[in-house]
Amino acid sequence: MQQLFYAILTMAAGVLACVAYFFGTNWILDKIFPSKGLSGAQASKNLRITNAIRPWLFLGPALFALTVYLVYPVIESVWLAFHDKSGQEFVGFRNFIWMVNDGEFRQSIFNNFLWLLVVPAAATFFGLIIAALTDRIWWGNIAKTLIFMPMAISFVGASVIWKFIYDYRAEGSEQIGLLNAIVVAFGGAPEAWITIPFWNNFFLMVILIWIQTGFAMVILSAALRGIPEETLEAAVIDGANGLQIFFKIMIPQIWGTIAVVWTTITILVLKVFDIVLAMTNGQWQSQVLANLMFDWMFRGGGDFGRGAAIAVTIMVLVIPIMVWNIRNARKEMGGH
Amino acid sequence: MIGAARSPLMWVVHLSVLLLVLIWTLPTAGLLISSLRDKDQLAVSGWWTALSSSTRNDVFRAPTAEAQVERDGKFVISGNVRDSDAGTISAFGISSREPVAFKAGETADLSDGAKLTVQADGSFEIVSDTSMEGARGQRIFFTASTPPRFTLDNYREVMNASGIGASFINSLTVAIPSTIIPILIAAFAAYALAWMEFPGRSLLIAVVVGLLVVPLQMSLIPLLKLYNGVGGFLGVPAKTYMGIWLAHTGFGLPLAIYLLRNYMAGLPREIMESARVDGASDFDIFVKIILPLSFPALASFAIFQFLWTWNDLLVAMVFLGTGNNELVLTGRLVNLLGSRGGNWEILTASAFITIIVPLIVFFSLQRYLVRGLLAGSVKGG
Amino acid sequence: AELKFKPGEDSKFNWASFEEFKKGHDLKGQTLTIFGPWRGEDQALAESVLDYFREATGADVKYSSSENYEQQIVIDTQAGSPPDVAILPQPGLIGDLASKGYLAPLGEETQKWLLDNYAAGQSWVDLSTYAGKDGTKALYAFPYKIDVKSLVWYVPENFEDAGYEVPKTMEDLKALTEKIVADGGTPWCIGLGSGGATGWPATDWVEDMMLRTQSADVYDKWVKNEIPFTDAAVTGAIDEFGWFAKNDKNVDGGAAAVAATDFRDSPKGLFSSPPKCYLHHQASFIPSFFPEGTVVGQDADFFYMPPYASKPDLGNPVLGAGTLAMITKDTPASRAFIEFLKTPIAHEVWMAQSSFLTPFKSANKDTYANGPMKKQGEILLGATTFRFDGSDLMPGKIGAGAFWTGMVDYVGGKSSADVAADIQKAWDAIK
Amino acid sequence: MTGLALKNISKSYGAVDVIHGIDLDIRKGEFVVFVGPSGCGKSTLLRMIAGLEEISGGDMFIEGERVNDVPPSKRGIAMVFQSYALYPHMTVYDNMAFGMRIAKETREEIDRRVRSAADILQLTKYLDRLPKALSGGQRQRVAIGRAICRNPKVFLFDEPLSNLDAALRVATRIEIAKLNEAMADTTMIYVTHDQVEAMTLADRIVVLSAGHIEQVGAPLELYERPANLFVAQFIGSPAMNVIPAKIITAGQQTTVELVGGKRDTLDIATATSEAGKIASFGVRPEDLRIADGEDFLFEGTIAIIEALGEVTLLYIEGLVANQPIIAKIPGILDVARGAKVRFTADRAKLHLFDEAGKTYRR
Amino acid sequence: MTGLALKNISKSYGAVDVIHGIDLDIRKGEFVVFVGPSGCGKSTLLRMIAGLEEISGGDMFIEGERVNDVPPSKRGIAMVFQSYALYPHMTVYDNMAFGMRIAKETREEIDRRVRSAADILQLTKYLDRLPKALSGGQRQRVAIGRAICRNPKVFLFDEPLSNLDAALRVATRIEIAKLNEAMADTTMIYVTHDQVEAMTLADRIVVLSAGHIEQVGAPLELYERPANLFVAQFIGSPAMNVIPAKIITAGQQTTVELVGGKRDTLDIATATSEAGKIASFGVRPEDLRIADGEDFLFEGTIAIIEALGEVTLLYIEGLVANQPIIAKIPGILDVARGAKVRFTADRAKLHLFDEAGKTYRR
Ligand SMILES: Nc1ncnc2c1ncn2[C@@H]1O[C@H](COP(=O)(O)OP(=O)(O)OP(=O)(O)O)[C@@H](O)[C@H]1O
Ligand SMILES: Nc1ncnc2c1ncn2[C@@H]1O[C@H](COP(=O)(O)OP(=O)(O)OP(=O)(O)O)[C@@H](O)[C@H]1O
Ligand SMILES: [Mg+2]
Ligand SMILES: [Mg+2]
Repeated sequence: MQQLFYAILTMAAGVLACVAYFFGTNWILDKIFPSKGLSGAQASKNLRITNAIRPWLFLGPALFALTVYLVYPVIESVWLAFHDKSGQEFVGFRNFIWMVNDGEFRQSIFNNFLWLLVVPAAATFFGLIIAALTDRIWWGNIAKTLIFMPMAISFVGASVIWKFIYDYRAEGSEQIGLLNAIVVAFGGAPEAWITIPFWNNFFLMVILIWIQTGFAMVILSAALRGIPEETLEAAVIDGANGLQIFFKIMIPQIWGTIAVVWTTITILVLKVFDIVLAMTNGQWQSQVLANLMFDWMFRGGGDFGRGAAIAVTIMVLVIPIMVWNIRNARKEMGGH
Repeated sequence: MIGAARSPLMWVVHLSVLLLVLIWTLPTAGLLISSLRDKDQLAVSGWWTALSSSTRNDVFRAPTAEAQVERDGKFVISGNVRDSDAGTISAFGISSREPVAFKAGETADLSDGAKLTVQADGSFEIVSDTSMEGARGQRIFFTASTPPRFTLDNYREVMNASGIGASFINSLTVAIPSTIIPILIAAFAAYALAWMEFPGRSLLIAVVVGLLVVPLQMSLIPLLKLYNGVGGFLGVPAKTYMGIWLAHTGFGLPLAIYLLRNYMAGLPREIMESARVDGASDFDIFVKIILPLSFPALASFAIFQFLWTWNDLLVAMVFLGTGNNELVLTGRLVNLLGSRGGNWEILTASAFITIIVPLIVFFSLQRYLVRGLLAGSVKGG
Repeated sequence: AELKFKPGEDSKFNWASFEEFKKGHDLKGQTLTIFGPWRGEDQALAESVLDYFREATGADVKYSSSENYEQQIVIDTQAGSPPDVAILPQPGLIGDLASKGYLAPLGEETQKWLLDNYAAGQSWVDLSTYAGKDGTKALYAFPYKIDVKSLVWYVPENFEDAGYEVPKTMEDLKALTEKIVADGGTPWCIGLGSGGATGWPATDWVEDMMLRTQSADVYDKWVKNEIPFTDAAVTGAIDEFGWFAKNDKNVDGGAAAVAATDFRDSPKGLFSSPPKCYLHHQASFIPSFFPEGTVVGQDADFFYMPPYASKPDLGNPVLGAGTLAMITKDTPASRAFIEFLKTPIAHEVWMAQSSFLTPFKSANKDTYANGPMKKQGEILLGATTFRFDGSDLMPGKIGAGAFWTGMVDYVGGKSSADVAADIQKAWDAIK
Repeated sequence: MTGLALKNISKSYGAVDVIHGIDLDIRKGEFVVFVGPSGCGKSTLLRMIAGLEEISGGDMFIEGERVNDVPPSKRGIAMVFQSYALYPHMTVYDNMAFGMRIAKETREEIDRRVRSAADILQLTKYLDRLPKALSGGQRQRVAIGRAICRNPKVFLFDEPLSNLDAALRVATRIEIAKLNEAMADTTMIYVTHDQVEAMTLADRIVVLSAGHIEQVGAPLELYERPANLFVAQFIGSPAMNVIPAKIITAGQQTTVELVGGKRDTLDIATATSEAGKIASFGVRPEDLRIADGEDFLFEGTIAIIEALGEVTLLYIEGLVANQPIIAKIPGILDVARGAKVRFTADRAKLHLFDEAGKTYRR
Repeated sequence: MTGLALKNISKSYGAVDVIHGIDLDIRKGEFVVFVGPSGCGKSTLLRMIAGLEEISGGDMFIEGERVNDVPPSKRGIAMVFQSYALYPHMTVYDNMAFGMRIAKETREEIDRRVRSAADILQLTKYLDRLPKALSGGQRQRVAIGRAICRNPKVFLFDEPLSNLDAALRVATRIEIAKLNEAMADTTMIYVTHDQVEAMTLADRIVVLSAGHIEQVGAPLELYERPANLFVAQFIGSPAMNVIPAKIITAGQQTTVELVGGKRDTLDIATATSEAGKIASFGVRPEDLRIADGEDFLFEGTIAIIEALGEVTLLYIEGLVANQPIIAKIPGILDVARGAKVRFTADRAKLHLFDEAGKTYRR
């Protein structure tokens, strides 16, 4: 009970401090550079100042947190990428040279491209379909909750689940893996799915798609609901059927959000390692970059240089996505 | 969209959603059923078989000779091969080589001259003319058809683990502020990036996108170093709730800012302009107009951030101590698993115990993902 | 906390050592943080031992573990907030920590203690000696809690039913294997699956075969890569394993099932009705994964993985693994803890419960909770050669990476030469 | 043939009843204008006809077929929304072409029709713009263009010209009239607040008030013979002046006494039972003339003079408190504020309503 | 004192120039109405005054202070948006109270003002509703209410009455006029397409066309003395009839020959150099009368008759191809389509424009 009390107290303190910052700094800014009840020139000068400062007040905590928690580690990683195993000695591009010559790395790059092609597209696609369909039925919320469930399951739980799906038992004995049970029921021979090189990538991807569809669904569902109803009505009047409305009116209007979801999942795919780690740990040629990095970072004491070099590669891979996003943002703002 | 609601194709929609829901829940259903099963069964038969009665082959070890009683001049060991569950015995055997040698009710001759009879209801008798010996009980192989059987033992085991309650509170203490703080910070930042004019705005957006990719693992060592430094400097412990809130905040921010900015940028400009003309400052606009109108986006992100912090173990282990007042639920549950992690039954049960809170959060926040929030605000478009 | 066994009560225990330790150490008000790999039941057992340390010293002992303990210890040491004492099962990782200067040497005296008090003492000292930051070698770790790996598990009654005998030599074992096949049975259950660590059970096989076909010296060179992986000695050992595992008839489910079956699930085949297999090679910890209620000694038993009769000079080599304690923060409490581990009582308390073996000669064998444990303990004490799990000695990238992958590929159909070449290549890459 | 029939149609939003049982038959090809005060339910009715709003009660028939449950897309309608409802992601061209593309018209046909509509609506320059880069009136025109490009059975216009300037409004109105003429089979329903639009376009006008029909009739009929006080005051701008009165003698002709005491005899027949009852006397501002001699209806002081150029509006006070009487006199007038003026009107153009507001028919 | 001054204000959206250098001084307390064709830049200008649109060129002063860089919230303005721009998540009450809450008015004061505005705009019943449950006109009224609740230096109204019915429109218009009177110091700028609104409310009307000012003047001035053909045709509805003509003799009086050959002499002085030039002859529909005798301006066939009750519009063909001349005759007329009719007009009300469209001043 007492613990609960302290917990609530700390929580309240933490959140209030944050709220206080925003209210406080704004208040102070308006106190230092008042514009109410001042003569014109002074007021507009103060206003210009506050207008220049305020965005940074709003951004301040975010920038601080991003810098400390992400930018600083990135810089450290870049630094490490040019150093040896223990981060002591500068080795130039040696880690990168090793990397491109490493078969496993090349394998990972190949697999990662497969993942990038399949997972974001599939998860976004299913998320969109589900968001759109569940919007129209009375039990939509229940359906959504069920589809969201994989997201809520802890990672350990998820890996057990998929073990029970892909499990392989010898032909003739009872299959406890659902997939093999189905295959056998249809007269096929059981397969050790996750050990089949190349195809096992897809079996692993299924897991991520299964999880991330919930993410796409939630975000896209919020976006779909933001579409002005009148435009849908207008389309109905124009004689469009459900599919046409979906493809020609709804999708274009939430295109921005689709792009966001797609980007987010793409980036997630670049980072994903726990699925691979838990299911195959990159064996049977299913290695991906993030797992390879993790491997080099921490396995048996770790090689920070190579781990960081791979991390840097992953970060470099998002540059096209960043550029594309800048362009989008520019276009969006210019349009207003 | 009443037009669509009346469409004759509605049943297609119902069916497709049903199908998708089935596909998506099937794996989880497997987990749920598995969590209700006997732990030995888990690795032996598929979870779907638990739903129907099944035939299973099993071994039972009869009591040792010590349990024999003398009855009518004969020595008898009796009992029932089915421990607790009901079911019918169809066949039995006394050797691993021929486990179904006898039909239920038949009598088998044991090597030492005793006779074994197993009835269909599972009761057995070993009858011998002489007193039986040996430290080892007779093994009885049997084939039984068992009706579905479920147990709450797995849950009981998890729920009764010591410190679970405290860990539950710890997890909440981590997750709630770790959800609210980044949302607050990100919402302000997103507003600035969406609607305020300042140099370098689109560059910042790109940086945020770029930071989405930073692997968490990369950050842990530098950050912990920093925490140790700061903690040492201030003379406070390095691992505090404050520290983990901030860490989760930092890791969650890029996604939060990215999602929220996208949403806010889509709000009708006229509403903001109208507020501006009404004399509202940026702060007023943000608090009174943007925040209420961004509820769908805030709610969606809150769901994800909560999920992530609730299910997180790595960050908690690194940035928070492991004392009773600090160990989070995931950590506690993982500790229940053996060092070699083979306790499927605990895994399955704890997966379901941890899923409840996020599902409640999802369900309660889902109603903020409303339709037509902006309806009636502007004409045109 | 309540002590598991009241001091002074059961005379099997060496209570004197406890009292003596108690007299020599007073750490009231101090805290000792220990970070180890033991979770679940093991954690409870470890705590029961730590209770005696608490009782003796008055120190506040905090034990914690984590699923990602390997990763976490790297993070914690690297970031400068290590626990006082870390306990790890990987000598490779320990060597790494030592070379980065994160460990405190345990000193000459401890080294001498190990030599004197542990059976096959030199093996243990060698195992615990690493190069420090400046390159000088020193004793950095204290082996505590050992698993014996050279065990083959079987169900005695199934043997009786079928009329099989426990083999005394490797030749016998192979003959038994063939006989079971001929009888229409399946001799072995082998499962390499272990999630992210899939493949490691096969490395135990190879190491056992290594010790049974080559001298300990070759083994030592192998784990240091002084002889390459591609050496005929190594590929020979791999193929010995292959003789068992790559023959569809020999393994439950056929060779294809080997890599895909979880090692935790594979022993269950011994107990099914009818049995899916008769033999299972695994370390002493495996009974935790036997079906509930299985009584070791009655429902299941083990025998020492036999040596080749044709190679008598190799003696009775024992492969093992275990955890090693090291000081990551040099405090009186952590020093005291190492001292504590030198007391028989620290071993006996755990011995008297379950899943604990020790080569400590002064610990009373009679305190072992049951016969099978005692038997394993005796194997450990009677070892002429003791070798630590080779894959744990190799660099992490190999022993917990390329070697695993290689073995998976091997049972998947690759030849031993190809696999060895791959592993050697990976090893070359990290030199 | 009936193009559209409403039988006792009603609508409620939860507890709020918006439409209370409306009966209306509209001939195929007819041009019907809905007028009524803001919020009386015009848009709601239109949206129900379109199928966008569930019908709470009653039946609706389009060309004889009951359409209560027919989805909008199957009703063969085109609609101009009051709020435009343009597709924000499509250019003006695509906005207009969308319906035809859905209907799988040929590319040439689409292009032809879009361009001709754009031409009529002076949108040709803007065909490539997105709606957000258009002015209010331009957006409204796109909405109109979108409807007239199509070939529906029923056209629904919800205040389609409200944001257009006078010239464009006249031009577009004429185009709509032409459209109506060219498509003799197409029923048109039009909501407007503009009297001129209503009068010039409509075959029949439906006057709505608070969710029910006050009167249906040809434009001039409503103007000349309003069924009740509401319609009388609603049609015509400025509204008809209403002066409280009392019926003195009833019969073939009726004598009333206006407030202020002036009596007048009207050519309106009333039942003798009406004598002595309270009534309302009505005269349209444009029917008032400044009286030269003694034959005047009433007298008052000019409170406000609004010179609109073409006409001058005089606000006359002194008769009914707080409610000036308005006179609309052609041309620019030379009168002074505060002047006392006498007004008269053509006797045939006077109106009389009973206490409940119902017209005493001539 | 100048309330608002625009000095060479211009605006472009990227490559599209929308406002081309506007100069305008507005007195403090003045009521100025902007009129102009749809898309001419009225809203843009209003939004620039409000500070919502960057000023591409020129300077703007409010009460003497340069405000180019002053944010909207500090300019002391209230605005009714053409698109309403209501706060969708606030009730009608909160929508109206928002500005005052921001200004930290007392609770009672806010309540008083909101209720009085709601009363005027007949919104009292709807105070608790969200915008989405309102009709178009009701939304527009909320937008108006939101503005008039506040106490700004400058009011900006962008077509505030376009979705209201005639009665409400008149009532609201009068309220706005009263407001203007009551707040003598408040400048009001008003955009409308409704001639009556423009004429009745304005102290001065600004006629805009394609981003520049055509004429600024008092309402009657624009009606009687339009500066050019554009203004002449823009002010008045239906628009002034324009007939191509040729100047035959110039001087104190000018003789012109209309198409069709009829000559007429006007009381307009032209420079002698103008003789022989092409000109445009203008006459307002309401100034045309049916000629009794031989003294007529022109003759034509009646193509369309629109009876509006109060007046009748005659569309006369035969003079200029494809462009009927419109006559607006008071009352309900008894003429037949196809009849040939002669028209005349008061000579003082005739207009003459030169080839470029500029008025020959009387
Ligand atoms: N973002 C934009 N990009 C390009 N042109 C624009 C943009 N916004 C408006 N315009 C153009 O600027 C011109 C003026 O627009 P504005 O809204 O000021 O017109 P308006 O006079 O208010 O017309 P209306 O009476 O139709 O409301 C229009 O022709 C319009 O198409
Ligand atoms: N969702 C709703 N819930 C409750 N009342 C509503 C809702 N939508 C509209 N109304 C009410 O229904 C009535 C009729 O609305 P409708 O839009 O049909 O009016 P209208 O005649 O088109 O008015 P206008 O001329 O102002 O556009 C209005 O009083 C409005 O307040
Ligand atoms: Mg309406
Ligand atoms: Mg406009």
